[in-house]
Parts: sequence; structure tokens; C-alpha cells
Amino acid sequence: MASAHEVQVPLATRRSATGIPTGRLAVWWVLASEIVIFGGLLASYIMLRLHHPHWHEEAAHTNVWAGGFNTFVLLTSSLFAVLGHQAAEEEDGPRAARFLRLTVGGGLVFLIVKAFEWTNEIQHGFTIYRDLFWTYYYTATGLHGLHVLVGMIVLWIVARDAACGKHLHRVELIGIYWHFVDAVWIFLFPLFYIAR
Amino acid sequence: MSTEERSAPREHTPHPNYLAVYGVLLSLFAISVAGPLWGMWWLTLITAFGVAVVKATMVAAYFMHLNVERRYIWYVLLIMLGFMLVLFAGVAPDVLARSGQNWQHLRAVQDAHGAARH
Amino acid sequence: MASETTGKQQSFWSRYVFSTDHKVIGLQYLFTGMFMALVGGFLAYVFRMQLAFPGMSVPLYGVVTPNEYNALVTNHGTIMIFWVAMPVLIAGLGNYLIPLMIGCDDMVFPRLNRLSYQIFFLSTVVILVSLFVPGGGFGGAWTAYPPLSASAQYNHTPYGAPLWLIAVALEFVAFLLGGINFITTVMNARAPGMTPWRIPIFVWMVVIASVVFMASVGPLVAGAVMLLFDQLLGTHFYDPKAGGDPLLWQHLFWFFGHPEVYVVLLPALGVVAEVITVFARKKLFAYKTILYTSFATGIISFFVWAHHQFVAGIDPRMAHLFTITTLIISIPIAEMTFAFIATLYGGSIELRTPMLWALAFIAEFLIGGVTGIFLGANATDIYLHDSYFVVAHFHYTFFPIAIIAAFAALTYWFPKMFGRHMNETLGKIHFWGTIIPFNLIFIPLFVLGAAGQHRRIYSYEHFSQLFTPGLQSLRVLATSALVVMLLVQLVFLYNFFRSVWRGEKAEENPWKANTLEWLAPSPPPHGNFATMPSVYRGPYEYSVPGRPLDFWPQYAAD
Amino acid sequence: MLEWLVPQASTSARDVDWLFTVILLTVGFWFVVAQSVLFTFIFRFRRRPGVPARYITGETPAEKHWISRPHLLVILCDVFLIASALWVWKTIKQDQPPADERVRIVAQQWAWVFVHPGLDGKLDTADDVTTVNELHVKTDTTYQFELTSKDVVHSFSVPAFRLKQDAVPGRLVTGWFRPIRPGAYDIQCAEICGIGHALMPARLIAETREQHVAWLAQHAPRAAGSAVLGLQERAAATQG
Ligand code: HEA
Ligand code: HEA
Ligand code: CUA
Ligand SMILES: [Cu+2]
Repeated sequence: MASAHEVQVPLATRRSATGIPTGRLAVWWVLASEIVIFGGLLASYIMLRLHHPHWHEEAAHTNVWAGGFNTFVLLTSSLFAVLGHQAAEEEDGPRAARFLRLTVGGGLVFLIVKAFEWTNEIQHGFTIYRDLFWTYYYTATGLHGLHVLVGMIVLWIVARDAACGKHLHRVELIGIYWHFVDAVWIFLFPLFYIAR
Repeated sequence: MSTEERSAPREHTPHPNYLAVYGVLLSLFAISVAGPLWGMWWLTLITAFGVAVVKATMVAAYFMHLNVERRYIWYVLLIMLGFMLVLFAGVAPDVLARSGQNWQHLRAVQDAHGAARH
Repeated sequence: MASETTGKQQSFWSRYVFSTDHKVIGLQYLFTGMFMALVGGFLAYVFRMQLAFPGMSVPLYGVVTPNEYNALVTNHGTIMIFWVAMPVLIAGLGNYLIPLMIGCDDMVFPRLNRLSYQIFFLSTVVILVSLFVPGGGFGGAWTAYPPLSASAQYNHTPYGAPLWLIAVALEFVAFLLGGINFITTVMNARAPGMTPWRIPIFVWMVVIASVVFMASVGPLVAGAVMLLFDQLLGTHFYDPKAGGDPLLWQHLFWFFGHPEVYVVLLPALGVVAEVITVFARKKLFAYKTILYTSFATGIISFFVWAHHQFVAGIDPRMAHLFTITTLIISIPIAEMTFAFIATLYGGSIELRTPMLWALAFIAEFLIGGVTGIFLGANATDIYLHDSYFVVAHFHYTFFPIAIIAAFAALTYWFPKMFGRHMNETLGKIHFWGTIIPFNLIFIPLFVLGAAGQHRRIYSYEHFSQLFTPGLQSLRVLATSALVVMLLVQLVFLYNFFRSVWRGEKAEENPWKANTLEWLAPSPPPHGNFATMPSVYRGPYEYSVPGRPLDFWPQYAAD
Repeated sequence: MLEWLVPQASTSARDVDWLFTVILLTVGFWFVVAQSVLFTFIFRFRRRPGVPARYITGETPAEKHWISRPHLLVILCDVFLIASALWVWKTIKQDQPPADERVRIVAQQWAWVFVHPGLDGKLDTADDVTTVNELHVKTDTTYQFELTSKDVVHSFSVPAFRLKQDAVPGRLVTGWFRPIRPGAYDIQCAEICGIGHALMPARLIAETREQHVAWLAQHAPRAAGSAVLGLQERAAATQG
């Protein structure tokens, strides 16, 4: 039983009235708030996209192959993340860590590709100022890229702990977040690359 | 009630075959890329967005384990999406539309005169 | 509280500044909110003086120029909502009370909790700084409609506008973190036996409010990013000339803005529920109905937002839909109000200070509520929109929430927070000295609004129909009442801080209340309870027939 | 009710005031009932020694009726209020009665520009009369206005007409009004638009047909020029 003296790890953090571990529950609520953030941004984009007939000409200049390759990369990294989680549930820390590092690698590739993509587009004059379409393009993919970056950092930390068998339950948490980032991209890809 | 242990152990469900799921996702992805090749807008619509929905649902169900998670997590996430639909429905008549009852975008007028950007 | 720190200097920081204890963090939020309330009140004093005596040099301030006036009003509104109502009612009381009321020792994420306050503190600094930068504070109203807010070329506040936006954004982040903490804590960390239908209304309300906040703020966060880009990078999200749409922001803002008003309303109603049951020794009337109505309110609040935009250039056909939803939302709130009033029936009412505040809340909020109907009816809103009728309406809702309910909560939980009692007579003086001027401030504003006076106008000299002696005397009345009210607040501050150190000692359960926080010592130590409680019944079992005592605590085994 | 405070100078003013009174009576009734019940309870059930409080859960159907019955009545009132509100809104903001004349209103920081049709009664002809911060209209004439803004959001508001419509840049909003009583009325900007928001008051002069024709006659060509001049002065003044 917790008492006034034992304060380092509050009893609160050890309870689970819902049966869902607190950490995972929190991640779900984080995702819920993320859904409405991206949802608001994409809803605005879709409305203006349908409002401006000329946007599909602009969209024609996005690089489907880069975007497609990145979709593939994220899907694969998601696979690694979930395999890492499987390893973690089998209490195999080092294996989980290896998979997580592979996931980070996936994120890295994603960002590198995106960097080349952007430089190329900017060099060809498709800057954030060229047209509102491009403003949305850079804002949405940029916001998503930021999430990828954050995810990579946390993944790295979790992997480090997992390698020495610590906080294995966190492997699943960061995994869930990473899959969400993947799912967001699954929608950004058709919205900004395919539909034209 | 079991409130005092570290974290209520999730009833260890057998993991689905992730590679199989991954395979399905990849083929769906291929479809979404191939879709526009036929150049039919409605087909593109289905292959691009219909498939995207399926893919996202699969990722959520199998990778995020929503299919073995407590039911109401689905509801929470879906309600959030629902609110986004409400937002869209309420805003589109003003922002998506180019003109409506007793109002119009000057842009619409200009476009009519071919004065649109580009 | 601070008295304990004397001599323990080195530990002071870890105990009161960087603590992860939910009670300390709650008090940090509370005191920051109270300080900002004084700031917001001062701003109101300055621009009210200008309105009553145009062009005068306001004592403690000076002459108010048009752009200064806009900045004063804008920041008054922003501060009162985001830096008073939210921190005091949700973050302050929520942090302090939730773990106590659900019977555990802390929030489930103590460090996240501390982070959330630190971000909030940063946002406070930023909003205060934004008032003193070159060009002055942002003056585009708390609704920040673009294009005005989007470019310094229009608003002439190159630094004020972005800083204001950044401060609000930071505040949102702080409350998102806090909200996630509240929700998960209540879902997972409840004491054994604390089943959903045994959770005190206040805790329920904070959770509902947090969910509603989280679900509604997302699009505005996205919108704020776009607006910030427009301000700093010169993009054109809201610039019609470049294909953007000003109305988009209005929708994104009000999609959050309206739910937000219920986000602050619900916790206030929660406070009232806790107080009236204790001081009427009555079981809350139709506990479940009250919960269902608040769920309904929370959900419907997502369908009414455009009632702020009836004449903003939206399609007139949409106005019909939003009028219908807006009047529908009066139904659950009406039922809730009735339930609260019914709770008093057959009670044994003792008019201590907290009870006075709680009852005043019901009486005053009714005025704010019913006047909302005039605005919700799209046709009358054509005339009343952006008039002082609106201003009076929402002060009759917001003031009861952010000030009256806050005072009810402070006076009620003061013995728990500081282990001492506040002075009853001073409390009553402060109560009447606040309530009477409050009505004298805002009733005249209803008349002025009905007479066609518009908002955010620094002087009415230019309007022959408005600058009449009759209407001007009303403005003077409102302002004088405000000055009185502000002076009376000194009584409160004296009473408050005197009682923190000198007030007569209070035992664990001075009000003979049922909820768990009264089991803990006053003030509760780190860890709250000597032994963690279990819960055996609902929170409002007062005057149960055949019991020796007229209260039956949730933690009592028999 | 409102006419006690502001003259009813247009047809829509009548409708709005009627609705205002209707709402006032309906919610006023509820307000009085709710308040009196509240205060009766407060006084009737003050604490008395030896009189314990009653134990009422409010969960039994019989007790629930105490709130569910009034609550049904509230729903009825809402239906009635919604119907009346939508009807008035329709007549004011949706129907466009056949217009006898049209005026163009352009808002900008911080002035109103009004384009009156000349004697020919048509806009965009040589004899249009452009003025700043002064709008001249004929009584008993249905006007259609088209409203837009050059820079930020403004709001064209004529309290005496119970008329208000935001002027949004990039949008052209049309509406109508029919003056019924001669006089000079305030025009306010009802949407914050920057430093000069309080400094863009304008006057609406409703006059008889004869007076109006006379006014048009003397302002026909060069009044516009002087008006623009006045505009620049104002702009300079508000900047300083
Ligand atoms: C917490 C604060 C709060 C609360 C609770 C409310 C509650 C309501 N508000 Fe208010 N409102 C604001 C804060 C709030 N508002 C603010 C800040 C603004 C201005 C923003 C800005 O522009 O700066 C505003 C503006 C505002 C507008 C826009 C006005 C305009 O700018 O043109 C409208 C229009 O519909 C509106 C309506 C309502 C309604 C219908 C309710 C309802 O929830 C009220 C329901 C309650 C009751 C109805 C009373 C109880 C019921 C009975 C006693 C039964 C009898 C009733 C009937 C028969 C109907 N409000
Ligand atoms: C919570 C919300 C809140 C509160 C409490 C208040 C309080 C007051 N408001 Fe505010 N007001 C707004 C929210 C609020 N306002 C908003 C949103 C706007 C719109 C802004 C815009 O147009 O953009 C506005 C605009 C507004 C206007 C319109 C200006 C204009 O359009 O030109 C006016 C005019 O009189 C006004 C007056 C007042 C006055 C006299 C008070 C007085 O009641 C203030 C008295 C001060 C106090 C009572 C503080 C005392 C505090 C303590 C003693 C510390 C302890 C505190 C706690 C325990 C919480 N306000
Ligand atoms: Cu123009 Cu306010
Ligand atoms: Cu509202």
C-alpha cells in the first residue's frame, strides 16, 4: 500500500481500473487529439482543393514516385515496429531493440527522400509562395515530417532501454504512435500526389 | 478489482501473421499507385481514397491492435473522425462552394472573365 | 503554505516550484489564474473608464488611444478566458481535487503534469510580454479574424499579433497535456469501489470538459499554424486575393470557440453541484439525468458553432440549421438547471459563503442563459450581433463561471487546501460587494446593446444616436459599479491571505461532506491519504433516513 | 420593444422587433418561473433546528416528472421560437423582393464608399454618384445592395434598419432594405477592423423622392472627386 512516505512512484501510476495500461490509454488519447489536428488541416485543404479547379494542375508537379517510395518505406518501418512489439512481448529486449532501430532507419530514409523531393521542387520554382496549393503541400507534409522526426527520437530512446530489457511495455506505445504517423501518410499520399 | 499491479496484463492474444498483413498492404498500395493510369476520375477516386481507408483501417486493426483492444477505443477515435465530418459539412457550403444564396466569390466572377491566376 | 518553507530554503524550489505533486501544481495554476484575473480586471477598468469618460487620462494608466483600446479589449478577453477561467476552474481545481476525490495519491503522469504547468507559465509570460512590445499588444479581438490578424499591414502590431497567437497556442498545448492526464487518471486511477456512477459530478464535469476541449481544439491548432505562417512567412491561407478564405478561420475558430464556453461551464456546474448538496444536506436531484444532460450538452456543442457567424457572410440557408441546433442546446441545460433547483427542495439550507456563491451562480447564469436565446434566434441576431447585448450576455455566463463559481470553490475547499477557515463576515461582505456591482455593471450593458451600441468601439462620440446623455449615464453607471467591485476585491484578497496564515484551524471534514477529499488531512500531505480509501456508495448520500448522522461518507464501510 | 430605444426606420425593423418581443415574453416567462421557484426554495427551506432535510433521489419516475414535465414545455417553446425566428430570417436575409433601385457599398480601412445610381436609376453608368460615409436613400423604395470589402472584414450595420451584414474581402454579398421613415441615421462598422474601427461612422439619409432627386442633381459629377479627397484626409487623420 502506498503511504505518505512512499512518494517516488505514486500508486496512481500502478492502477488500471479500465484494464488498459495507463500508458497505452494515454497514447490513444494523444492520437485522438492528433486526429482532430490533422483532420482540421486536411478538411481545410480538401475544401479549398475542390474550390480551386486549377489546383490539380499544380498537384501534377508533385513527385508521385518519391511519394510512393516513401509510402512503401513507412509501411515497411511499421512492419518492423510491430515485429519489435512482438519481440518485446516475448521479453526479448535486444531483438525488439534491433527492430526498433530498423524502424528509425525507415524514418531516416523517409526524411532523406523528402529532403531531396523538397529541394528539387523548390529549385523548379514550386516554393511555398507559388500557390496556395503548395502552401498546403509544404505545411501538411512538413507537419507530418515533424511527427516522423519526433517519433524517431523517441523510438531511439525506447530502443536503448529495450536493448537492456528496460521498460519493454513502452515498445508497444511508441509503436502505436508510429503506426498512426504511417496512417496519416497513407492519406497524405493520395491527397497530394495521386489525385490530380 | 485488480487495481494494484503494474499494468493489467493484456490477455495474450496470438499475434496475427504480420508479414501477411504487410503483403496485403503492399498490394493495396500498388493498386492505389496504378489506379490513375486508366485516367478515369471515379476509378482513381476509389483506388486512391477507398484503398487509403482500407489500408488505414488495416494498420489500425492489426498493427495498432485495435482489433484486440477494448471496444470503446474504436468509438473514441471514430467519434473524433465523426466530428471532423461535422466540421466539413458545416464549412463546405461557405469555403468549398464558389457561390451560394445571395453571395458569391468575386473570384468566381473573375474566373468567369478568364482572369483566374495561371 | 509558504510558511513551512522558512528555513528549508534549498528544498523550497523542489517543493513548490518543480514539484510533481498534483496539489502543488493545482495551486500553481490557481494562483497564476488569480493573478491573471487581477490583470484582466485592471484592463477592464482601464477601457471602461475610457468608455465612461472619453479622452480622460485614466488614473494608473493615462490616455487611451484607439489602438491601445483595441489591445486592451482583446487581451482582456483572451486573458479572462484562457488565463483565468481555464486555469482556475479546470487545471487548478482539477489538478488539486481529482486525485483526492477519486481516492488516489497523485495524477497518473506527475511529470507530464509539471511540464503542462511549465508550458502554461511560459504562455503566461509571453502574453504579458506581448502587451509591451513595439507597436503595442494585439488588437484584433480575441477572435482574431483574418485578414486583419494575418498581416501587420492591416493590424499595425507586427510583434503583438504573433506573440499573442504563440501564447494562445502554448496555452492549448498545456491544456491538451493536462486534459490527457485528467482523462487517464480518472479512467484508471480510481479507488476500489469508485464505479462510474459513484464519481462526484465535479470530476465527471472536468473529464467531459477535457474531452470536449481536446476534440474541438484540434482544427483550431491547425488553423493557428496557418495563421502564424501568414503572419511570419507571409503565406496566404486566409488572403482572398491569393485564393485563401477569411471565413475558413472563422469556422475553425468557432468550431472550437463554442464548445470552449461549455468547457468552462461544465466544471463550474460541477462546483455548484458539490456545494449545494453539502449546504442543503440533500442528495443531488437525479444524478444520472444531470450526467446525461451534460453529455448531451457536450455533444450538441459541436453542432452550433456558426451561430457566431449568422451575418458574417455565411450562406443564409446554413443559418437555419445552426439556429435549430442552438435552441436545442438550451434543452439539456434547462433540464440541468431545473435539477439543481429541485435539489434545494426539502433541504436544510445553511447560507454559508460558499453556498451564497453557488446559489448566486444559478440565479445569475439564468440571465446569461436566457439572453443567449435572443442571439441564437438568427433573425434577432441580425440586430444584436456584435452589440453590447452580446457582451452583456456572455459576461452573465462567464462572470458567474470564472469568478462566482471560482469563489464558491475557493471558499468551499479553502479549509482543505490550507487547513484553515476563511473569515465568514468578510466573506459575506465580499459576496454582496461583488454581486450587487456585478449586476449594476452588466444590466446597463444589455440596455446599451438593445439601443444599438456596438462592441470594440473606443469612443461613441462619433455616433449621434449613441452619444446621448441618457446612454452615456448608463456607461458611467457601469464603470462606477466596476470600480466599486474592484475595490471590494481587496476585502477578498485580505481575507484570503490573512486566513492562509492566521485563519482558525480547520479539521479534516469541516463541512460534514461525503466526498473522499474530506477524508485526507487538511492540508493533505504528499501522498494525500494515510491509508488509501475504498468507496462504498455514491457521493451525495445526505440525510439518509434512519442514519444517526445526516451525512454518509463514500469511504465509510457501513 | 426595441422601438423604444431605436426608431423603426425600415420594414425589417418591424419584423425583428416583433421577434424580439416574442422571445422576451417566452424566455421571460421561464426566467421568472425559474427564479421565483429558486428563491422560494431558498427561503422556504432555510435550516431550522430539529427539521432534517428530506431524502429525495430524483431517480423515481414520479420525482423525475418534476423536471421532465417542464423540460417538455421548454421543448415546445423552443419549437415555437425556432419557427418564428426562421420565418423572420427568411423574409430578411433570403427573399430578395423585386428591387426598385440598387446601391453598391464598399468598405475599407476606415471608410465607407457608397455608389448611388444616378437619375437613370442604373449602376455603372456615367451619372453614378459616389460618396464617402454618406448614403442617400429614398423612403418607401426597395433597395438591393451589393456589399464587399477592399481589405479586412468590416460589417455594415444600420441599427435603425435592424440591418447588419459583414463585408468580407473577396466576397460579394447582396441584400435588401426598404426605408419607411425619413431621417438621418447612424451607420456603424460592427466588425473590428483595426485602429480606425471606431472611426468609420457614416450617416444614412432617408429622404423623400423629391429631396433625393434634388440631392442627385447637385452632386452629379464632381461630388465624387471631392468625396475621394475627403477620404484621403480621413485616412491621413486616422493614421496620425
Ligand atoms: C461560458 C460561456 C457561455 C455560455 C454558457 C453560453 C451559452 C449560450 N450562448 Fe453564448 N456566448 C459566449 C459565452 C457563452 N454562451 C461568448 C463568450 C460569446 C461571444 C463571443 C464573442 O463574439 O466574443 C457568446 C455569444 C453567443 C452568440 C453569438 C452572438 C453574436 O455574436 O452574434 C450566440 C448566438 O446564438 C450565443 C448563444 C448562446 C446560447 C443559446 C447559450 C445556451 O447554452 C444557453 C442555454 C441556457 C438557458 C437557455 C437557460 C436555462 C433554460 C431555461 C431557464 C429554460 C427556458 C429557456 C427556453 C424556453 C429556451 N452566445
Ligand atoms: C471569463 C471571462 C470574462 C470576465 C470574468 C470578464 C470580466 C469583465 N469584463 Fe469582459 N470580456 C470577456 C470576458 C470576460 N470579461 C471577453 C471574452 C470579451 C470580448 C473581448 C473581445 O471583444 O475580443 C470581453 C469584453 C468586455 C467588454 C467589451 C469591450 C468592447 O467590446 O469594447 C467589456 C465592456 O465593458 C467588458 C467588461 C468587463 C468587466 C467590467 C468585467 C469585470 O467583471 C471584471 C472584474 C474583475 C474581477 C472580478 C477580477 C477579480 C479577481 C480577483 C479578486 C482574484 C481572484 C480571482 C479568482 C478566484 C478567479 N469585457
Ligand atoms: Cu470597419 Cu470596423
Ligand atoms: Cu456560441
